[in-house]
Amino acid sequence: MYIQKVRGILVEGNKSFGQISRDVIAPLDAKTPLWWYISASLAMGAILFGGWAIYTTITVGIGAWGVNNNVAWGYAIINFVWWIGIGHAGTAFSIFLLLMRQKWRTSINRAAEAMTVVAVVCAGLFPLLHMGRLWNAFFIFPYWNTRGPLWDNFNSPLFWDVVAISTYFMASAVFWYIGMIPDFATIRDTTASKIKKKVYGFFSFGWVGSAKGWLRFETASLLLGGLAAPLVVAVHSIVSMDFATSIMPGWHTTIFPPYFVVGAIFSGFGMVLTLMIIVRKVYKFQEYVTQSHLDAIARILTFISLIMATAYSTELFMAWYGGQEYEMFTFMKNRVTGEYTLAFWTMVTCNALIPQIFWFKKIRKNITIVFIASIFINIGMWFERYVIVVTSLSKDFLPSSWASYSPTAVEIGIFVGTLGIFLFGVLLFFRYIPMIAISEVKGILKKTSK
Amino acid sequence: MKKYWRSIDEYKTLQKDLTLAGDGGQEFSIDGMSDEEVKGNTSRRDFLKMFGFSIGFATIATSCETPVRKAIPYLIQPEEITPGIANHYASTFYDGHDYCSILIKTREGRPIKIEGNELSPISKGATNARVQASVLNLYDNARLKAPHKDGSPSDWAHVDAEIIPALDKASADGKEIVLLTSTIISPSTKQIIKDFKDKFGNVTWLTYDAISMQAMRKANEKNFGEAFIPTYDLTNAKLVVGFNADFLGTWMSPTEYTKQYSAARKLLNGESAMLRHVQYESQYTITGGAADDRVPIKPSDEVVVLLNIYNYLAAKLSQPVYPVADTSIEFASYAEELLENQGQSIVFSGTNNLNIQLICNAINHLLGNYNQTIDLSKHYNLKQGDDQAIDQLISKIDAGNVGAVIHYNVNPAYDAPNAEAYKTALAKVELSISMADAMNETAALCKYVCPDNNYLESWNDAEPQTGVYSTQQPTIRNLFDTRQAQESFLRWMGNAQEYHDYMEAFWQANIFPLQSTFTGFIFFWNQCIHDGVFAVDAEKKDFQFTSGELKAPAFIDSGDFELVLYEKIGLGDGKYANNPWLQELPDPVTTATWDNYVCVPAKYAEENGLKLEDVVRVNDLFELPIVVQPGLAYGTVAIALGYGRTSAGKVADGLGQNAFPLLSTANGLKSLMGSKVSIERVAGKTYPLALTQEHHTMEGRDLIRETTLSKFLADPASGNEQHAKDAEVNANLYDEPKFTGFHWGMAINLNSCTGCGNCVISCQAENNVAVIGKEQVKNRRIMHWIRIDRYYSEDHENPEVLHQPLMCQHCDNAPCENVCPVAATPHSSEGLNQMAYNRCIGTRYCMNNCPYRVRRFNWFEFANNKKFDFNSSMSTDLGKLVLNPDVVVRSRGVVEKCSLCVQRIQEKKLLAKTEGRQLQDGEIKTACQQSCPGDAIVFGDLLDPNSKISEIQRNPRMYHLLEHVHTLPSTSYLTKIRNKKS
Amino acid sequence: MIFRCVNLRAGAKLFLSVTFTFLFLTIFIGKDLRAQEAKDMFGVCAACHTIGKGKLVGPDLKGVSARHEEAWLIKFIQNSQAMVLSGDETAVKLFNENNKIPMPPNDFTDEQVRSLLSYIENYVEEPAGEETAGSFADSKVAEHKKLETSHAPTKDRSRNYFSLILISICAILLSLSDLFILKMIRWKVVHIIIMLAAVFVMGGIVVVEIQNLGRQQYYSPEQPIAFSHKIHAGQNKIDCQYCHTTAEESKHAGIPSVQLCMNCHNVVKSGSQTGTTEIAKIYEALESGKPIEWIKVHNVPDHVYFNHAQHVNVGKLECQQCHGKVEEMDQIVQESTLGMGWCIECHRTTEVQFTTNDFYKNYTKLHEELNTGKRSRIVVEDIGGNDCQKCHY
Amino acid sequence: MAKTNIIGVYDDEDVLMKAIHFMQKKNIQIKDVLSPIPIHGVFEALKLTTRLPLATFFYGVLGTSLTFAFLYWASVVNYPLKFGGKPLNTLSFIIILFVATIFIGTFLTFMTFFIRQKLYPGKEVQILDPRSTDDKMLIVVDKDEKLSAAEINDIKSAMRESGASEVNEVEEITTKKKFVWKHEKDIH
Repeated sequence: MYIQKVRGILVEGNKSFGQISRDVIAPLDAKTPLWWYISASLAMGAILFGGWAIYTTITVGIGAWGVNNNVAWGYAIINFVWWIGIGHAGTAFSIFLLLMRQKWRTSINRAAEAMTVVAVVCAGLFPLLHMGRLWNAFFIFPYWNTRGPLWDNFNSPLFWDVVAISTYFMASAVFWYIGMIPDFATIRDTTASKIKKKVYGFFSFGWVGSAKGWLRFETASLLLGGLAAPLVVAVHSIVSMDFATSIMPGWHTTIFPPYFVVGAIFSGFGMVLTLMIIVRKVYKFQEYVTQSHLDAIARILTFISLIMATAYSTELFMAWYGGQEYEMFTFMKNRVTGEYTLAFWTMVTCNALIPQIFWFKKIRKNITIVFIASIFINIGMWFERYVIVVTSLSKDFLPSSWASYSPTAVEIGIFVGTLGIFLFGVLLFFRYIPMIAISEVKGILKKTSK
Repeated sequence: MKKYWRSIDEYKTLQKDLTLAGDGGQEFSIDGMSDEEVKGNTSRRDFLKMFGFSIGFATIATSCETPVRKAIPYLIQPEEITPGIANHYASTFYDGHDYCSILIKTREGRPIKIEGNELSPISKGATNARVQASVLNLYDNARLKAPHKDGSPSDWAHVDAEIIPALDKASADGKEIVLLTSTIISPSTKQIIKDFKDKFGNVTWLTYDAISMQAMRKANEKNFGEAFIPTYDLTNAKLVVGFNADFLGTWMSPTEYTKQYSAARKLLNGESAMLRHVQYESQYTITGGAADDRVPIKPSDEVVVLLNIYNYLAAKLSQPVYPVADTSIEFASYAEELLENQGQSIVFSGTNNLNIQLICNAINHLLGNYNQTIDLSKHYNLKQGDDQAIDQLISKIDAGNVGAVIHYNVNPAYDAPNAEAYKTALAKVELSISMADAMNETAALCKYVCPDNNYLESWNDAEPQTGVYSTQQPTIRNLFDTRQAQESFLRWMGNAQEYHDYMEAFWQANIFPLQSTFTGFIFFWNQCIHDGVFAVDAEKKDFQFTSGELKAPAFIDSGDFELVLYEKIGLGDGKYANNPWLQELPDPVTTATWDNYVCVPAKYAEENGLKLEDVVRVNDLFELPIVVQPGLAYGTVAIALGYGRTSAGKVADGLGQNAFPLLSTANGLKSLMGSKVSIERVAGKTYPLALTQEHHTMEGRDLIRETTLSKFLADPASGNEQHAKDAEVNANLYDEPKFTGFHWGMAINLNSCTGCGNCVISCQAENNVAVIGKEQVKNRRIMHWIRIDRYYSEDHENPEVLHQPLMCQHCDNAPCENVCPVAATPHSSEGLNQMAYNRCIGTRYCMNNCPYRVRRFNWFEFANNKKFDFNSSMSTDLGKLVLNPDVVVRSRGVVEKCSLCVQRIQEKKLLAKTEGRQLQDGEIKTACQQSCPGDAIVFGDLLDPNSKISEIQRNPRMYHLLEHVHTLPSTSYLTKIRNKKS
Repeated sequence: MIFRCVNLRAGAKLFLSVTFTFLFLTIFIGKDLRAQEAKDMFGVCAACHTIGKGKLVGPDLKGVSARHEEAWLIKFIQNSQAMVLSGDETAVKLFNENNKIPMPPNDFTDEQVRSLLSYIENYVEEPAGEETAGSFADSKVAEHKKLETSHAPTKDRSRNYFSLILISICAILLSLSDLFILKMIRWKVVHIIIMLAAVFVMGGIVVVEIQNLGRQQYYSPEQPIAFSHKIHAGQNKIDCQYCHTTAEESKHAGIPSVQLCMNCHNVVKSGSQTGTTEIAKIYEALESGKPIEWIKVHNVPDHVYFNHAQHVNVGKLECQQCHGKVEEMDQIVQESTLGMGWCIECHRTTEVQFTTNDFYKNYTKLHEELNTGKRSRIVVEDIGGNDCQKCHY
Repeated sequence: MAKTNIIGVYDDEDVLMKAIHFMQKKNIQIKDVLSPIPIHGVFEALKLTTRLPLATFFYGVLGTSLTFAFLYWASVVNYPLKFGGKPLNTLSFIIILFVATIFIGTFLTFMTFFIRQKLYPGKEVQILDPRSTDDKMLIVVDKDEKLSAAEINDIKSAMRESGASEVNEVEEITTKKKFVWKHEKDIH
């Protein structure tokens, strides 16, 4: 078997198998800390605000938003793409690194996958709420009906979206869950609490860790990983096709699929970095999420940021090289200069420039700076979607229909609400699910610990 | 519903046979609407919506399946009504301001749409926006529902019982009875007034126009000895020079002129010449936009330029010249052109100023245009108002010898420059009566309000031009307890005759003898009512021109702004301010809706750092926001009339400011031009304006392709070179779509489009388009299916204006169709881009992917929504009667757009099928096409090689908008050609 | 083993109690149903009789069981005219007292008449407050609601899922109880299969119901006049378009005006089924000037444009194709679903009058294909009959 | 009579591997190996194989063909609608085919995994040694009734020899009523 050379130490402190189990399960057994309650109520508050916004949207209509006849998509789609992008981290982590047999993924992939599932839920909310007639949303599924039957338009990128995102959600949730089964079994067998034994026993599906079971488990993981790898690429490519297959200047470009996929992984890794820094601090997981892990992510971010910078400049170059006045206008007079300058340059700074500081090892070692940079990446990626969605729509072909867009409290409310859902989801995850894949860490223990 | 509605009113003759019909004819349930919807209760649509939320419960509660709908047949069905089939009745629109011969489309007896009457020698099938929108006035809740006394409802018996003795008393006391009316062009009404005078003796009849053209009459009185307004014939002219006359928009008879003007400028059939038009004007109007050359002038410059032109011509033609100041404004080249076109040119001015009108007359005389392009023996009967009528009336009242004032179709308390004085005076009159059909500022002050019928409920006649008679017939029984003004006069005179009988008798006596085709009166009468018009040749009269002294008084520059007051295409003089369709019609030049504002010249705004929506104080009178208007002459500001109504109804009240007090009243003439105003920025204050377009130039894109006449003659495809280039490079991955049977297409001749906005209203009426209100217009969510894009050319000081009507282009490679996930907008087998509202889930992807931005989203529930109660055609029981039953009212959350009037296509196809024949070219007319006064829109079958539309497709001027996107639109445009000399 | 026995006994108890509960429920509902039936039957009577509200066409029925013997009543209600003709004294007296308006015979069984009589006997007037209180508008609304319920669409008998749902719920409950408490069946697969099947059945019902929601198949409201198409169109063979005059020219087939009814009913003053009572309503409408408010049976939603002329005149369809055998219906029933699938299916199979109507000459390509034999026929779909905007605009 | 297993408890995966080889050399039939982590050597040593990849391939093929059949039937045969000038049978299908294949492949693969491995929510199993999911590895050998005491002893000693920290006998409970395990300490 091909064995990856190990760069740094991935599990510190000379752990035994039992120690790992206890370390990881400890937060689940501990009393719920106060900060958890505070954060959870914060998240609940955000969800309530979002709930109000959703209620308003459904009762009043999309008119409660800031979108108009010309900029018909706004915050909802920006946030949708953003969340989907963040969601990509988990799958990218697990699957690409699994397929590439990168050992260092093991202590991070569980959290990343959890993030994926919650982020996809948040993302999925937006296209739904964004519909003018939410109550007819089921039209989008090609189900047998009494209208002829009347099917859907299989040419529509939105239909592809529905197929892709539901597949993605299903696949990543399953992948996540299968990975958790041995860990649930561990909890079941080690916990003293009867309730926990029952509950985790229920969710462990009767796993005992027999040889045949592990063989099938490994094979299934690899197969699902193999299937999901193209899916990760496909999902964000399809999301990008919402734009790329349309004819709006600034959207109508073939660079979008790779650009979006890379961007998604970029934002996802950024979010993983943000979360993991918090987690290792709060749960004292420094021995599992080591400096080497953060270093590896930071290096990858630097590399992806270069790809992003290339994509940005390619777009500009193609606008000029393509010789189309509409494209040129969108890029030069509406993004680089013009009404949306600020958003454009925020995007460039956060995504292309700031990650370049990771070239320096010293900075990579400084967790605070890495943390701040990761937050900038999240912001920058949000602005990237803002720039793409709004600028192209606001000034398109006919100057007569040019209009600007600014969000209303309702739109912002829904965004805040999804942030709340994300936070709440992650908190639940912290509380009830082993944050680190116990069996996988054990698996790499021999080869990587001191 | 029963409250308002009974049955169609019929021809009197039929009525006598079917006495039962009048009483017993019950309404047919408005089809397309369930009872509940009509009543405004939970509609079926709401039901479905609720059902969506509770699918699970719904199945359990199946007992609430579908509300019971009733079908109520006529008790006795009127012979001419077939439920489900529209009837058209010829009639007349005249409101004291505009005249138009029309056809009224009724469904199950309720008027739902106005079309032009093609038989009319004046309007020739054209209408304007106010005429189109007038059908909604019928169903306006602000209309008076009963006679009022002292502001509270009464009934006719009481009101009559008090008015008649009061009139008698005034007459007996030797006091004057003053009849203050708008210009009356109805011969029979004039007869009634004559009878009224005879009956009461001391009756003074004053005619009053809010916007006057008396100077023209006075000038002609001086020059020809008779006060009249001649008729102009643009079709015979080669050059028109207009001075502040918005003759394509609001001046005198715009429908007629637009028809003539565009006919003379079509350039479709290989003509080598076209009418040339030079416009000197202060405010930017659509007439200036259509002109080949437009020269911005201050109002004070007008007389100077005119006299200079006169002097130039007179010098060339060895006639006496008059002293005048020099001017830097270009005139010599145009004067030279006028010389070249003697007898084939027209010079006119819209300014109500005697000097100016005299100079115009003199120029036309010099050029020999009289009896060539200007018909002296055929007169316009519109605008007979006396500008001093109100002053006279006030002084009479103050003198104490006025016993009664009767207002008919006038509202001086709102639109007189000295309205305040009039209000005070009116309070002194013992008997004040208003015949307003809806409460207005004057009626609110009158002791009695005796509401007139809506014109769609009334009999009437009109003689808009010498020898052109026009009839008006009711198409619906009175909705409210109102009485036609003529009938009120008859009653007060003690005459029990119905006005219909009176009018018929009048026609028998006076008009029947004018013709010889019919021998029996009843046949003649029926024919007239059927056609709506009857014309006899005007008697040729020989007028001698007596020249007078021409002078251009020196202008005293006080440093203030010169003010231009103007009428908006939609609102006119403000009579219909309560009509939401008109309020939401964007001004063709500024694209503003729902407000008036101060237009300031671009240069001035630049100098003073003013920008859109900054509030300025005008003359310490009121505050208004500004609109920076390129092309407005420097030193001039412009304000629209018709706003600032205070008691017109829910829609109009409180919108904008009333600018009538700013009318200039020099020399006994009320003029829109020439007042002086000072404007002062109110620091820091802004006021939001709802513009439908915020970017004003084409950014160098070839959206509207234009060329000049000379280039066009050299190469018909000039300006349209890109069309061939694009055709060369455009490629298709798939085969081009093929159609069998029909392939509907539309073409718009940009040379004929003046941007008047008539199509917008027509479409709105035909397709039940919602009104969304100022706030939402400002949010750029307007619902109009057809919009008129307006672009300024690059010149900041005097840009050219270009208009482009834009509706769904029905692309064969439609980008919008591909992206709808639920298949709500596929392509039809007849080339239509279909929109199935009931399938739409509102992802708005199609809107994003439409390069033309013509798709509209229902951001809110616009029907039955209290927040949109100004959307009266959908939110009030009464207003709903105007809805077209063949077109569904769209609910919240669905996308809608132009359907190329598919209901009309289907209707005519069905007609052809039932008659077992092929469809004729031109048989189907879309609403916009039918109403277009410029005949700019052509619709037809692209598969038929002989159709008009196919012919246009082969025209080298034809291009598609955004051709390089290769959407293959079925709608095409024809290049704009300006007849430029240079 | 003992443990198992105890369990079995407890299980049997539970099983029995569950079964009894359902049985009891069924009986209770059944009883209620019978009362409902009687109430429905009285609906027929209510045209002429009241209970305690005075005489209408016929006498007030309050206390009728006290006035006459039950056997006599049964006979009279089943066929009063036979009794009058046979010279029954009471019957003749009653007949004469009530202006000699015959009471139509009723096809009731003895049992039904008895339950009807007990309904009349036990009839309690609805609280009066409901009608008197509130303004005019309220009473209007109430009236409307009453109308709605009394004319609520009757459903297809095949869509009577009550028992099916009951069985499904039972199955689920039983298998659940067995799964967790009784454990009589060893193989849990059986439980799962039973539960899945039950859920599937109920899901199917829900889907069918949802699809039919807003549709009114088998809708047959009682009309203000008991007009019988069977008599008019079936027995008297009056052409449909004699009354529905505009079917050939307009989108509406047209509901005849009272005037049109009078063409015949000037002469025909008494009918075979209802005598003069129903026909009298026409005269009443004419005199009062209030048109008859028929209940519309065949409704399509607002967003559907349907044109009779297109189908009757151009398409040459028989009325019965959509409306069913109207000539055999006493009370009109909506036979078709009037759903979109139903329309589409017909458009896919119905041939167009392609060669006989000159209008279709425009379809040159199709004519060519027809002539060359590439196509054997042209159906509506071929000329775009299934385009959205043929019906939705 | 319930079945009994002989269980050797090991602490380290390397020791475990050696033990397996050791016991296989002694011709002791290893019934199963339970471990908290997957140990690839075990699969090879026990000659375990799985046909899951084959199944997945089959599911993929099925997914592609079924999806295409549906798309073609729905948009060409059943209710043809024209969109944006594209032919009824368009290239757009590829994207749906791609994703739908993954969907069906993934879904059926993990369903197969669960079914083949007999995993389902709330499944109750007998746990031979609760530490086997934590830090111990078990070698399970069937204590066949036919086996003589000596043979059993051989097995046990082989386990001990190969480095087992404990050797236990666990009775298998046939009823699936409760998870009960019996602990029978070996006399050491």
